[in-house]
Amino acid sequence: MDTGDTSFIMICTALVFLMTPGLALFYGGMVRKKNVLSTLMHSWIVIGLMSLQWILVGYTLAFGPDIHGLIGGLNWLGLNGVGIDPNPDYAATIPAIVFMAFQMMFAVITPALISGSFAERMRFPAFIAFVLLWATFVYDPLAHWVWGVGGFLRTLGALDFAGGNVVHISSGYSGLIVALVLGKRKGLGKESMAPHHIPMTVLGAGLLWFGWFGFNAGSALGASGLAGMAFVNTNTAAAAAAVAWAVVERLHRGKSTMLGAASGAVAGLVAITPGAGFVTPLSSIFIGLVGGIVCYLAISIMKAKFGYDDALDAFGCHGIGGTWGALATGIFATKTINSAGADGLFYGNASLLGIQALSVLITVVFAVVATFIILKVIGLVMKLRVSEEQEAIGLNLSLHGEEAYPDFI
Amino acid sequence: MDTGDTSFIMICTALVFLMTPGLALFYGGMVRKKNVLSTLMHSWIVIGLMSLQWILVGYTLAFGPDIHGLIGGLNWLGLNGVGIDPNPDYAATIPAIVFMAFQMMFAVITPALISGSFAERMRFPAFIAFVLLWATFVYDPLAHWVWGVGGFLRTLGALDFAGGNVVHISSGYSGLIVALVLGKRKGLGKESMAPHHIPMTVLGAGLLWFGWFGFNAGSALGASGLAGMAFVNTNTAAAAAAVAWAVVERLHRGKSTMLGAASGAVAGLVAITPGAGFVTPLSSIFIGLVGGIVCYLAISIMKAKFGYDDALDAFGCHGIGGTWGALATGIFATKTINSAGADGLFYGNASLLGIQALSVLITVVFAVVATFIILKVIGLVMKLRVSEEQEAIGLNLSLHGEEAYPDFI
Amino acid sequence: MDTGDTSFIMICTALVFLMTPGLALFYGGMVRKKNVLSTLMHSWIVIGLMSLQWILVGYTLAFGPDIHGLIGGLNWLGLNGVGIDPNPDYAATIPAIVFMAFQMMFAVITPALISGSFAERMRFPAFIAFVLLWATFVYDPLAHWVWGVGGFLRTLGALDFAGGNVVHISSGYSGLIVALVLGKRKGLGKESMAPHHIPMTVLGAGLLWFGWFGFNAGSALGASGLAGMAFVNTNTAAAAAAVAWAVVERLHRGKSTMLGAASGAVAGLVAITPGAGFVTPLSSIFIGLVGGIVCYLAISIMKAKFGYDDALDAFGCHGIGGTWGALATGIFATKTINSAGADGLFYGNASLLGIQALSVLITVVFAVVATFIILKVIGLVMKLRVSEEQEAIGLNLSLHGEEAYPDFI
Amino acid sequence: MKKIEAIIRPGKLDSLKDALGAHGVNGLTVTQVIGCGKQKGQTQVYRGVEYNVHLIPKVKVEIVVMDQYVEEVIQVITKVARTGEIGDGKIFVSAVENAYTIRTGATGENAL
Amino acid sequence: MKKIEAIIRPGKLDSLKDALGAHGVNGLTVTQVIGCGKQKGQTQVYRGVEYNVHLIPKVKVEIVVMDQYVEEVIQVITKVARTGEIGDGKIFVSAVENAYTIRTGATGENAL
Amino acid sequence: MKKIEAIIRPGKLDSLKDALGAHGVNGLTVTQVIGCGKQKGQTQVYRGVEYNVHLIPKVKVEIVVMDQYVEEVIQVITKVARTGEIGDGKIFVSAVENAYTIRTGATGENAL
Ligand SMILES: Nc1ncnc2c1ncn2[C@@H]1O[C@H](COP(=O)(O)OP(=O)(O)O)[C@@H](O)[C@H]1O
Ligand SMILES: Nc1ncnc2c1ncn2[C@@H]1O[C@H](COP(=O)(O)OP(=O)(O)O)[C@@H](O)[C@H]1O
Ligand SMILES: Nc1ncnc2c1ncn2[C@@H]1O[C@H](COP(=O)(O)OP(=O)(O)O)[C@@H](O)[C@H]1O
Repeated sequence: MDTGDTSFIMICTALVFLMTPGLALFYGGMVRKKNVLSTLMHSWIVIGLMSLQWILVGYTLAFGPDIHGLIGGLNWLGLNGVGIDPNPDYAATIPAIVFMAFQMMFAVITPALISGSFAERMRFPAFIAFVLLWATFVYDPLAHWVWGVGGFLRTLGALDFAGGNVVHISSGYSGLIVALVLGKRKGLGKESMAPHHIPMTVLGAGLLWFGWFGFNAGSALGASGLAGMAFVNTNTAAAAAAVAWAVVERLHRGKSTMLGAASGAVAGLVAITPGAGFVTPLSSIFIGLVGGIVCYLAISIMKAKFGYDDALDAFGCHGIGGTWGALATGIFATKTINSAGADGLFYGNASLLGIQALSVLITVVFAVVATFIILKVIGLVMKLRVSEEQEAIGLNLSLHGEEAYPDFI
Repeated sequence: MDTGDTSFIMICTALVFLMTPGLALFYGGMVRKKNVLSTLMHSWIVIGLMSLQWILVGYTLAFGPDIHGLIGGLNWLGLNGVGIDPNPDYAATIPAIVFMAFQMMFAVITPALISGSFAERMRFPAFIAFVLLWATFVYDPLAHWVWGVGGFLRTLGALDFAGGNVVHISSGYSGLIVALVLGKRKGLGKESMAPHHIPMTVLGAGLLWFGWFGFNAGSALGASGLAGMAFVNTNTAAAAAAVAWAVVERLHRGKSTMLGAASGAVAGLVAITPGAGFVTPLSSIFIGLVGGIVCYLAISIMKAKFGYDDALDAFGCHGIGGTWGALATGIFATKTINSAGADGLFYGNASLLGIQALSVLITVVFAVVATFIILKVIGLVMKLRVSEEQEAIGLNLSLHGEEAYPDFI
Repeated sequence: MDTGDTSFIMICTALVFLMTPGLALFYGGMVRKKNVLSTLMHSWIVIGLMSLQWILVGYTLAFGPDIHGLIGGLNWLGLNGVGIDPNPDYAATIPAIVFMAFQMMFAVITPALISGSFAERMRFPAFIAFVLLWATFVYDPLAHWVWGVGGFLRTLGALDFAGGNVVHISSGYSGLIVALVLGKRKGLGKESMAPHHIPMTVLGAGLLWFGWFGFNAGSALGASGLAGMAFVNTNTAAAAAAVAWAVVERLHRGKSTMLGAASGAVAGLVAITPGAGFVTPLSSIFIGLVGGIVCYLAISIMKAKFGYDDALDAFGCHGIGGTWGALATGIFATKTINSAGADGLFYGNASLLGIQALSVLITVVFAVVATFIILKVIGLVMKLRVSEEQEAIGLNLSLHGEEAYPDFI
Repeated sequence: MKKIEAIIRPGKLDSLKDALGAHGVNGLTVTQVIGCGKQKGQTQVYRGVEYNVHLIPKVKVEIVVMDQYVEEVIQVITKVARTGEIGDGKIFVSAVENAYTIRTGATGENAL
Repeated sequence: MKKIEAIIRPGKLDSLKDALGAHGVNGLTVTQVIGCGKQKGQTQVYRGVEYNVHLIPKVKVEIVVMDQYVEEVIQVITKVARTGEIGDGKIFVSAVENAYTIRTGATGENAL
Repeated sequence: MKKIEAIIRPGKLDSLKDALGAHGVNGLTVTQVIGCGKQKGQTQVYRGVEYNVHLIPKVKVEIVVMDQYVEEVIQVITKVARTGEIGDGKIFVSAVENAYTIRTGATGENAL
């Protein structure tokens, strides 16, 4: 055990924790006033649910002793045997309980990310059922495949430093499916669905960026030079993407917006996530620039074209940005940054790009199919979507019996 | 000295610092618009006052060389002799100045917590006098009794990992007394006193939860496995309590609220504070669940029944939750988690529960009596409560000459 | 390399990062509703721009191999050669890439600070040009002079622990020049320009204070006792200044305000920045008290007297507070706190005060002249100030095509 | 039909609503306004800049009633909203020519 | 000249504006209000304290038109703003004696 | 008694209040509104979705005065609130039948 590493990972865990309240605000500012509490609640209750799920079953499913490369065994149910001694399979210099906690925060934020795509229209009980089932049947296996010792995507050689596949692609595509299954919000395209509080979204984006240092640098699992490199790459890609979005927006629509620059930063953070510990800072600039541009195009052109109602762009940002990031890792990864990694296309090894593409494909197919099944199963037991009247009144009042800003006078 | 431990505690200190601005927002969102600045100011000015009080006299009163188990000597007045060398009595691997700073943040937040119970009606000069007297005559001795080498509650064997007695029980019960002495807010039960900005409260709760990792894990005073365990327990109890509150609310009133889930998390954080470094994560689930439920009942049923005006539930949350936490520590503590601790009832040692109950009792009686005396003394010199007109206009304007959102147009 | 130090500096880097989103909110709450997005955007886009500038050219200009004490060489262009090995010239125990990242966050926040002085009236393209030129021609050289090995102010013996000259004096005086060149906001003194959201400003101030621990304690470049001392000094001065401002305000205007107490804290943080690692906590109280008072007087009396429109008091707070801090360091610095420092006037060495005064003078003259030239150059190519109509409509809409709170109904 | 427009203190809204309800008047519309008159505004200070804010938060309550109820409604308002201090507010009465209930299409007095 | 004051559901504002525009009515002024009548408010609960909030968010649209358009405007509103559920709102019509366009100084019907 | 309702640019409120005060008119009530007419709204873009927002922030000032002051007040408003650009706003005048001061019980013109 190393106190420096342990200190680093505990604080990184706290930083990653903060991302979910940050996400609540990021999303909350983008919905209409009458739905903001419902949107905050999505993230908040997920913190509660997933913290318990992870301790009870999630962690052992994801990181427990491998079963055929597909899932972890139930050996560590209820944290049985997960204590203060390090688990050298994952992190030799920090207590196993700290590694568990760090991973927990990833399991917490991922279902919360999904909630952006179906904001303003899902019933609360259906949401809870969805989160628990999705976490158990999609997130936990996927985390095992990619990060678990023996997991088959890891064995295949796919690189995912901090969760491009596990967190972003999975949540993005799953979100798209939920949005499609639930259908569009009533009045979309006719009524204004403009954000109700952009400074709240900016605050959320700031907390996300801040927490993302824990997410990516912490994924080095120690206070090492590699962590430092991941830290710098994270910041660089976010910065490049924020600037890229602002520029593209200006070219396309005449003006750079604050909401755009904040969205761009998040797109860049998503894009760099899988490669943060494998690429150089200069590559990160490129990854960020492209990340900002493709997410902008996905959100402002592709979405309109296909007409799905990905309300807060969970798919546009995390699905698209994550896919680009996974592929970009296949292009720009270099062993000079991380000897435990691999060289990418740009460094003469085309095969990595193939592996990355395959891992994306598997992740997408799995997430899409499993999400669809889960929704159908839940749909057998309860309604997924609020009534028209509840939607018109707003989810704050109709689902939670509260207003966000009740002091009218 | 260990750089890993020092790094950890310095950052934890910063995290605990952030709790007080977080509390300001948590409380601020819950008052009416016309009083929000007064409520923010309560927390903010306490940061200023207590930071100075602690350096000048508080630290030495609490941690200075013991005098009869009751109080610290004045040896370290003005931080005299508190330098970069560790003080092995308290933390052998970090500089004494860092230990001092960590403890300072506890002394800062505690009086700020109290302010929730008497929000929207106390005069500002009276508040300042109260904070300084309460800190010096209640907090500092209590901290000495529980944490100071030689402190009599510590010697007794009472366990309080991160401040259940010192911070929560003391502030909760003291708050109740202030609320009773000041009387109810004008119009209570007739006018709406609904929160003015629930997202602000959620943001505050998020910052509190984030900072609480520093509060509880940092109380291990090093980047150790024990810190990791306290970290996980903290998160677990908060999560369980948030879920519990949401569920109870649904059963009792038909709907889970965002404000409830945020309040529940805080209740769980309070409840786990004394036991965070003594219990297992599974026990933490239980502690959190019960914490969420009892605080809910205290706030939504008991308060209405007895009719005291604990405006923002400082008593309901910290008094009740802290009491439960102290007793729960007596039940669930186990030496397998912390060999420096003790076994509780559940592990075959009933006496610990008795000691915990006794320490709660002593804390409550002391806090209640001392707070009452302090208020009476201040009452001799100045009025405690604002005039009816000031209350009607709102404390933003009448006490501070500001509006919170002045840009009406 | 030391994992404890590395952990500490990485987290401190994240904390300093958070200061800029914090500043965005601090400033954003103080402008009128119709301009808040423009103000947030100032800080946000600077994060993007400066993160890239620093990596590409800024870092090497500031810290690259010295050229005549005036500027760093271009050896490290694009981070060439800046890797995971420590650079013992600057920090022997942490990876060079981490040192680079820590310094980057200073380069990010400084131009954002300036933006406070010319809020609500600068064109966005002019702002971007200004930031890039100012950073390259003012910040980078100045950082080299004061902190770069071989930098002439450093060689002179000027003390600037965490950026009094480089960050605060430079931004404050430069801001004043921009405010003067742009002219006053239309309607100043006639229409109300009251802040639109004081709780947002308080939140920002809280995040700034929190981040400032990273700024000042992190400037020790390791998790040392010195870092702990800087930490405590930082908190103490901020606390003292918050209290001082509240008291002065009460004496001068009859009431202490929340906005004042928040502003005071920031003034104290500025004032302690240069001396944080050189003075004692008791000196910090004094530095903070005076800092709060002089900034109050500058902002509420001097500004009105001279009539410049330093909209959010970048000059009043950072220019004045930074100047006081630099001089105070010359008075209160002591080798008992930092043997690598020097003794000040109070400890019998008057010459340090002279050196500090000289370094302030050089910084002011350089910042003022260079800023003026940069503005004139930009003015040749594009207009600096928005049109009257844009100003009347508000910069949210006219520059960015957004409203901050669009959900009117 | 008359429209009664009462500009009152914000704190009086709840009791006014209840009192009107007790007199069988259930329909009303409320707007957040600021106003000035004899009541002096509070001085506000932001970073040392003083604003003598003359416009004070009030609430406007609009009630459309049949002519015969005007007297009663005004009495209720005057009773409930009065504190006796400057700033209690004003009531204005004006004629309404017609009313419609959107839901039912009812017009005139039937619409109320 | 008449002033038509319609108190409608907030969600209907956009379509009402469009529908009026299609009938050549472009000038209108909108206020955020809360109101009560037959529609029951939602119960709200904050930390266990129940508020039966009777005042429901509505939007007030004011349109000043020449007398001959009143009928048409009312028909448009009634059509667009109706859902058939309680709470659709009211329309009140009253006389306006004069109007001015500040920019041009035009008065009377020319000002509209 | 007449009610003068002026819908003006938000930025003109302060000077209008001052100008009216200089003419001895101290009582008025202000509402935040949005409106449309000839003035074109700004296009807003949120994440690539364009909103052509037609409703523009305005301020409604209501002043109830005795008949003989109407002319003067309208002149003051027209002078102060005019910029000459489209969007300066409208003034509407209508009859008020009675007024009451809640505090004193004064009615009619004495209530103003
Ligand atoms: N002539 C007027 N026209 C419109 N509103 C008025 C007028 N006079 C007063 N008001 C409104 O009534 C409120 C209270 O008036 P004020 O003169 O301050 O107290 P009081 O009603 O007790 O005399 C004002 O804030 C304003 O909103
Ligand atoms: N007598 C009235 N005076 C003023 N406003 C009224 C009156 N009656 C109703 N309103 C307004 O119309 C809205 C809708 O009225 P309500 O009775 O709830 O439904 P409906 O119009 O379908 O009968 C109310 O919320 C209120 O704002
Ligand atoms: N017929 C009308 N009824 C009610 N309000 C109107 C009417 N016409 C204009 N307004 C109000 O006046 C404002 C300014 O009108 P507009 O036509 O844009 O400019 P101008 O007054 O310079 O001709 C609008 O935003 C609206 O609030």
